[in-house]
Amino acid sequence: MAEVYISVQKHDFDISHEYATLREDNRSDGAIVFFSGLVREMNQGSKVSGLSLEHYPGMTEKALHAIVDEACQRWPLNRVRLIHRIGQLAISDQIVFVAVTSSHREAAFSACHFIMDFLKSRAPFWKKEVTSDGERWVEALSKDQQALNKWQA
Amino acid sequence: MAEVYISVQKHDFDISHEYATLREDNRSDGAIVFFSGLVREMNQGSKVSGLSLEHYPGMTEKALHAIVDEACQRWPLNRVRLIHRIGQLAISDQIVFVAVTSSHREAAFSACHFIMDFLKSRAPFWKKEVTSDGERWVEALSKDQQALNKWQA
Amino acid sequence: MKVLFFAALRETLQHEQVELPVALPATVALIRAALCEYFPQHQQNLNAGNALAAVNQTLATEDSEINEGDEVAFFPPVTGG
Amino acid sequence: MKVLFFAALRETLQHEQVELPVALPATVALIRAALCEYFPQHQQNLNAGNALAAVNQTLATEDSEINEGDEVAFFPPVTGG
Repeated sequence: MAEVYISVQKHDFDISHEYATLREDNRSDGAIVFFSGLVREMNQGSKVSGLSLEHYPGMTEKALHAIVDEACQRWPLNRVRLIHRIGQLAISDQIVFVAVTSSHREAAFSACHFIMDFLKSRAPFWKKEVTSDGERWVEALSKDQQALNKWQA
Repeated sequence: MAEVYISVQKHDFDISHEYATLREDNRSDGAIVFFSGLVREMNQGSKVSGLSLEHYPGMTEKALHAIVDEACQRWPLNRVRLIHRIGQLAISDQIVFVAVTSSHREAAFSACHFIMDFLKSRAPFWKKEVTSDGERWVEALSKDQQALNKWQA
Repeated sequence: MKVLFFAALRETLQHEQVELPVALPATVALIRAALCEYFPQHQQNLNAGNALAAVNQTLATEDSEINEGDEVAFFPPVTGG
Repeated sequence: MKVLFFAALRETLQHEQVELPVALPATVALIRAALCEYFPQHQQNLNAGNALAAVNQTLATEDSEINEGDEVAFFPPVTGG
């Protein structure tokens, strides 16, 4: 079974610590793939000055564990680390981090991508942006829903 | 045009420095995907105690630039960093690092995966492993050649 | 029974939760219909395209069953990551 | 003309490079045939499945042309990454 770490947190995270944890005492993994999501200044046509992230406590952790478990069943993963922030964030801030290790790169690439695609459409987080026109809830995109199609068995 | 950094080097690299460089003064990228390749203890059925990496100086850099240029033409990337080590390496050592940034995650995942797949089959590096049975050159795998098929237009 | 709301839907309905008079067992579709009756001016925000439902903190479909003690929530399509 | 060798092929042939008497322009296929004549005991290691060719530091195909001054190299399938 893969070693899995999942955290939903207000505070920032340090990817060098995460990376060190993935490598520590690890003689069997040849591949680490990681995704990091950052707050962009331009989104859906407006200049953003910051955002706040709301979630559904309890369900969030449950949904993330279900997504990671599914990835672990599909690919031979050894370690998975997933961190998602909530609360107030500024431009360029880190929002989300997903890292997986595996013996081989194909599994690591596919699993990391799979986890992010499902997180985007299945984990109960909502972004509210502060723009020059005031606050607005970010619209869900149909392309995020379509991104799931590539993972159908 | 993407900012591209490519290095073929004997010395180790620090992914937290690489990550900081990808994020520095970057207000437009929402996605960073990175791949890190490590020396595994078990490979092709034998226990490995270390390896040496030979390359074709001049051609290596040219091949890596061509692969990254192709990725930049296929996807809207903003920053690409690629480091490949040569010389003597021990178990768990970092061999290769590929990181790309883009506004959106699909481009970043695809481009990072593409670069690694082509590097595996097109960049002139050769690994020689030290095993309990002595030294041996690593065999090229047909699956690495087949991995290129998914990128055909 | 109690229904929770999150994010834009909570703000639109101006309720974090509501107590609905629904006979159990019910389905998500039945609860959705009851919500549309309770908030007649917000039926569009409550239809299946605009509001997802979760039962016991798991995404549910329209025919998912709801029993006594289940936690039920409605919220807009998610936008994390 | 000069041909360079790398990795396992260099060790098998016990040469880092060799000077071949080939009329130019030639093709990769012609040079490969000349190498097989020069190293008759290593023809298997030199065939197209076991040795890639590069012309001017770019992977070449069997009909790639080689002219005066071009850098030509043969080596095994690559195993980096």
